[in-house]
Amino acid sequence: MEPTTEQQLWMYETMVKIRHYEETMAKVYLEGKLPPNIQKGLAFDIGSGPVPGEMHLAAGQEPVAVGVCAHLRKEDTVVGTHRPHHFAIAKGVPLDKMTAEMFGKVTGLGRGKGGHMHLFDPEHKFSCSGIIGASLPPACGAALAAKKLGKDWVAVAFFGDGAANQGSFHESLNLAALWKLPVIFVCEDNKYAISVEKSESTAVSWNSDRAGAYGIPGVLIERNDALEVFQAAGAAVERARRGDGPTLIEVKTDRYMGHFQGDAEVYRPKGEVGELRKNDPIGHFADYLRQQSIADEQLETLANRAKQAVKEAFDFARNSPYPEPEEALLHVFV
Amino acid sequence: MEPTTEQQLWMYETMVKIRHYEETMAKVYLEGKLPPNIQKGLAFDIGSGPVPGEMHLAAGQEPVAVGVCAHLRKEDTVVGTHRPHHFAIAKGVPLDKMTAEMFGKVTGLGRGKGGHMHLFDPEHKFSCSGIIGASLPPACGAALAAKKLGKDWVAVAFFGDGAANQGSFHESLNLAALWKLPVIFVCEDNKYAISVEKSESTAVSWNSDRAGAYGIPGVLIERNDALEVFQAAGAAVERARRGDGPTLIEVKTDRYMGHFQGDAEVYRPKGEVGELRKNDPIGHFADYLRQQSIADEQLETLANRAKQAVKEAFDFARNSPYPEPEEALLHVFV
Amino acid sequence: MARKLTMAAAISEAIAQEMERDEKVFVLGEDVGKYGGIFSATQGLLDKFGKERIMDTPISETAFIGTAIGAAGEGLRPIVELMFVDFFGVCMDMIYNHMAKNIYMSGGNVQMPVVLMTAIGGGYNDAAQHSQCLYATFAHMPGLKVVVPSNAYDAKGLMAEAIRDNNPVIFMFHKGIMGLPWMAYYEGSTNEVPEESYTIPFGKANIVREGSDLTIVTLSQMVQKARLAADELAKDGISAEIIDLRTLVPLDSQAVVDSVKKTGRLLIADEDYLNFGLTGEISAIIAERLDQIALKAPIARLGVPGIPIPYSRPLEQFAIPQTESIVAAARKLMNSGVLVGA
Amino acid sequence: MARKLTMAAAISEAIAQEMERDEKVFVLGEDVGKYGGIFSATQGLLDKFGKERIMDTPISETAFIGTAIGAAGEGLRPIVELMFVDFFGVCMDMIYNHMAKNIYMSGGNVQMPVVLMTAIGGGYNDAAQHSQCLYATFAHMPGLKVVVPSNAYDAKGLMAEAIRDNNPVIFMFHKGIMGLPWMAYYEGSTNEVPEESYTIPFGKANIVREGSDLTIVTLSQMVQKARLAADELAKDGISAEIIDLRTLVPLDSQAVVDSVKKTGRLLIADEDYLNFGLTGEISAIIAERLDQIALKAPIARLGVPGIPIPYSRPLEQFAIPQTESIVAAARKLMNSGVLVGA
Ligand SMILES: Cc1ncc(C[n+]2csc(CCOP(=O)(O)OP(=O)(O)O)c2C)c(N)n1
Ligand SMILES: Cc1ncc(C[n+]2csc(CCOP(=O)(O)OP(=O)(O)O)c2C)c(N)n1
Ligand SMILES: [Mg+2]
Ligand SMILES: [Mg+2]
Repeated sequence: MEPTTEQQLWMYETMVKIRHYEETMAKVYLEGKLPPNIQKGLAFDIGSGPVPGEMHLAAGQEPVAVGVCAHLRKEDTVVGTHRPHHFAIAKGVPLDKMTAEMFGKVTGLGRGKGGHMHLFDPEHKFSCSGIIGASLPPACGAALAAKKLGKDWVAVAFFGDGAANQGSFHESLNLAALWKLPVIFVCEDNKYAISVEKSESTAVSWNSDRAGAYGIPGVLIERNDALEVFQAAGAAVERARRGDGPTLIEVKTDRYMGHFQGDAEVYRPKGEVGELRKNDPIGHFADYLRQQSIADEQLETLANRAKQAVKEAFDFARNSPYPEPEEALLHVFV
Repeated sequence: MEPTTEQQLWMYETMVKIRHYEETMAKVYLEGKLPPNIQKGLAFDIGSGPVPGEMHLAAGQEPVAVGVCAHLRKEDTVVGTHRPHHFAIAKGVPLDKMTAEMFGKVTGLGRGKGGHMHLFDPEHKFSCSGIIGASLPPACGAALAAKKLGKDWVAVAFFGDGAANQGSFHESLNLAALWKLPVIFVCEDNKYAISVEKSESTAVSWNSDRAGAYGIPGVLIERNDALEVFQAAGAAVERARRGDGPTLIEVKTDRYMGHFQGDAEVYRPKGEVGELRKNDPIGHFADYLRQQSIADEQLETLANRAKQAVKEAFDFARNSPYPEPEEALLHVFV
Repeated sequence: MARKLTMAAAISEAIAQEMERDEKVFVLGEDVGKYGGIFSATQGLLDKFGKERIMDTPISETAFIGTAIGAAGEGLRPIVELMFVDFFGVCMDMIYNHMAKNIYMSGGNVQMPVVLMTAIGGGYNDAAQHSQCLYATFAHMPGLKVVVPSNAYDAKGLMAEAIRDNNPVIFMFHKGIMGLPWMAYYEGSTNEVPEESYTIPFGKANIVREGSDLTIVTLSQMVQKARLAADELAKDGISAEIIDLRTLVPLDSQAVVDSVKKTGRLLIADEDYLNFGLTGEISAIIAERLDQIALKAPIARLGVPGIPIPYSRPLEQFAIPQTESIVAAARKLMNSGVLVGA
Repeated sequence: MARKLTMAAAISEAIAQEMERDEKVFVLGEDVGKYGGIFSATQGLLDKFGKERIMDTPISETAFIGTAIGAAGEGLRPIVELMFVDFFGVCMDMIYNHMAKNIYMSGGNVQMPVVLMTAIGGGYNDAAQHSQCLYATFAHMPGLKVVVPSNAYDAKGLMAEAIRDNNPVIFMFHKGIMGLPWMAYYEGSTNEVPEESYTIPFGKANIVREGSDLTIVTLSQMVQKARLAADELAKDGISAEIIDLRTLVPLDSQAVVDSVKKTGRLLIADEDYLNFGLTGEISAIIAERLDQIALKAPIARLGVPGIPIPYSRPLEQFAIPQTESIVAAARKLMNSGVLVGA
């Protein structure tokens, strides 16, 4: 299965947008967090600056998000993880509200209540959670709802290689397979769960091989390549829409930054990231597009548009007001 | 691998003991629970009689317990389930204290505090839990301890077909495989989890096939046969003692009674149990022993001894005193 | 209206009526189908509504409660049964970090119309892992409405209210008042229940019995024990007012305050663990208002005293407050006074 | 003894010393090895003790906490880290139905020398799933000792005590007082810590500051806020006594009672959820003894008011009681009185 030109351009622009978003966030996140503007004795202050709290960025992991989401419609559900931006962006969550949320602003997706790990956009059917393994069960629920409502909607649960050892993985795959739910389970294998390498956490080499434990197809994408992800995801989405049940896809991908911003990455071999960056999937995808006779100028136009959107989102977030403190008491219940 | 004569005789006697224990318990359990001696309007009163509370019996499932435990030493650990008697008996837990526990007597294993689903015998390294899937993680811990202590002890986690869909199954098998822990995971597939048939709960036909998800051996025993279990368990125990890690064994076995006593079994096809009972594994094992030239008289002697032990245990339990009510306040901490 | 129903029948009737009203309502959980629910809360529903709407699940509480959450996100209205509340530990993350928090974390942008139905309580010797109440745990952590009925009439109306609520509700029924044919129960819990559908609003305590000498704040099965205790106390001329909280979130603090203002004495009778729970919260509600409330006696509280529920009958009877414990505590209250501050 | 340590360093030192004393002690958890623990509680231990005793685990809290339980059954003494207490929901069954209950269910026949170490608290905008305290939840359910230190000195002694205990202990350190180089903290929490090993007994509250006008009962990071508040109050001539509970199970009720007898006024300052929790329990301890204690003012309590922890800075600051909230509540207490009963 080949992406249409429209899909190709969307994938490229979206990858650039994600990358630029993450790189921008990495910079903005540092604002106000470094000496001398913080408490004496600290090297870094996680609670300071315009975007406080933890920050998990997905630079390098763009192919997973765009390769899958290229097949999705607005009615399809995506449940992301603690590292959610690439999924959210690829699912069409508005950048401005998403960014405002991370700035803790009242214009944010959750009026500033959720923050970076808790982005809820019911309109674009996106949500995520800071709990590892928590994406899979609710995705089963969205899929079950689609079935009950007689729709051909699908649901996607993204999760990391670390999450694949959580109990929820097993329970969800079993349930989805048993009930033939239209879910696609997508494991982002970036080799690490914080500091723990996959080989130190996972008894098998490939999580995709675990699909056999549920009698469903398991697909391994060995390269961090948007096109390969697109192809595997296309088959899985089709299968799900047809009513044939779930698929498990594992994608070998690369985490270019620390687990979270501020991570000293003492556990990571020096030079590893440099090597990984040589295989930048955005560059590869641009080459592929050029082979499809897409002009450099067009790519540049798309990239510029993507960067402009990111800039506008950050401006919007910065210029938005904070919620009133007393708003804390609202929205426990609807 | 063939059992030694000693093992053969032990297996036979133990199966008879288990069966007789369960059948005796089924009767004793009903004492005081039926009209007219209970609250008006009730058909049955779970809280009355000498043995109140839930009661899960394992008649029919003897081969699993004895086939595995025939290979175990006192230092090996067994963690059982909510349906624990057959495992406890096969592991050598004293019948008298175990029975007294179920009678709620101060002479019981837990001074009457635990009851039928919570039998703790640290001397014989047996424990169990009323929570489905809860046997697997602590068994990993016992196995890890053996490794750390430099012993060749093994640990066995028994669990049901229903439990195999719990998250703890996945997490434990992954951990045990990863760390090459000397554990044997034994799934008792009696086709039901209360009223839910395995086919309605499990996405694959055989849980033993799930071993592949952890890179460990998976063995299916298709007949409710003590000898076959003995053989598979022998290999698994040897492997574990050697330091080669865990094995997953699934045994197709038969539940002759209700899920718990008092279960009307509306979900079960009429006549199913009658059919199952025709393949009684104790009878089969006796036939096998006869083929090994064990005399009928010897079998009868063993059976009589087993029954006598059961009788004595129930007598001991009945004649033991209850704890003082204020004892309730003790033993929260050691 | 002379028809009497058990609490179990009242609950399944409420579910059936809501399922008829709204096809988005469905039930999932372990043994809710053919078995009709281990505590009969879904009795008869499979026959009426079929497998698509009464769904037996694998023993995978995290997956199927999470499934309810995801389905609610799409506008469905799942009722999900956790067989015993004691099993919450295998799925508390889905309940507590997701079902209870998603509305808040989304700034009110998502709805969560899930009813989590579960059995609580002891008294029949099911020991430490099958006898707890734990409602205070769910009431402590924000984001769930906590409903704990004491009788069939309330249970039906509260269940209908729960199903129609767009917020997550944990509906906790005590096994000992379900009116099951296999478990001893308290008469007051099987009572007259109208056939037609009705709702009971959350956050309104029920004054089960009016009185002037002391207030007994309680809920669930303990309401029935308190009624027997009040009868007993009346023989001594002690007039007890009984407040059935019915819901812990929202909590009807005003009803407690008003009653204690009147009686000057408060006894809290609870089957949950004594420490750091319901009895403390109700005590604090009064203690915070001692500028408006004149107490005639210290506050007294009963609960399971910092121990797991023991199995053996004499131990369990000792651990769980009984009618006699309520009577004794009330009598003691009548004979004590308070020190006067400076 | 002039050496000052951060609370993180004090904890890892205690662990190291106990590991040297007793080779049965080992550590397991996520990122406890090379990373040294996300909150540095195991910093340096991998280098000292190697992979066999400092074990990184897969993200499988049920399996590895259950593993600790099983290993403890064989006489080992595991210290198991749950990275954030907020994650308890994926493994509460192992913690609560097993680690906490096995001793009781066995009638005292098994030991359970496990330390479950976990990070609590907010204040740095980590939102609803990474900022909770939840100690009252663990204190409510019987069977775990609950330790919540407020400073490095206490943390070291309490950790050593925890490791030597044959009972399960949950050791809850507040991130905001660990003295991490990447998180703002309160000065009082990094303090003088002797190099030699020592223990601090459980169940003994610490009177951090003596006073005569009111008692502030608190714990964890809130102790440091209370100290600042007391300084502030002293300027107005209000003399606050601060009680640092240090452990919730066992709870030093006597220290609370003695202090309130003396001051006649009680403010409970808590970072956990307000309702059905610690503040209620402490209130009840006094309310139950109003025949022995003469209150001069109603009891006042501060906590997170029935909402999840919001992300945005102004919201979070509002949700979590701050030094100013303590000052304001204390002032208000000084200006109120109690009604006198009949
Ligand atoms: C249940 C739970 N356990 C632990 C954590 C802490 N934690 C946050 S991210 C993370 C690593 C996740 O690894 P992986 O699933 O591979 O995702 P990645 O970070 O690599 O994207 C851990 C352990 C958590 N959030 N939830
Ligand atoms: C976590 C949990 N969920 C549900 C239950 C209720 N329950 C008790 S036994 C049982 C069925 C178990 O089936 P299986 O594992 O096949 O064991 P069997 O009863 O057949 O021996 C269930 C659902 C429980 N005890 N614990
Ligand atoms: Mg990863
Ligand atoms: Mg079974």
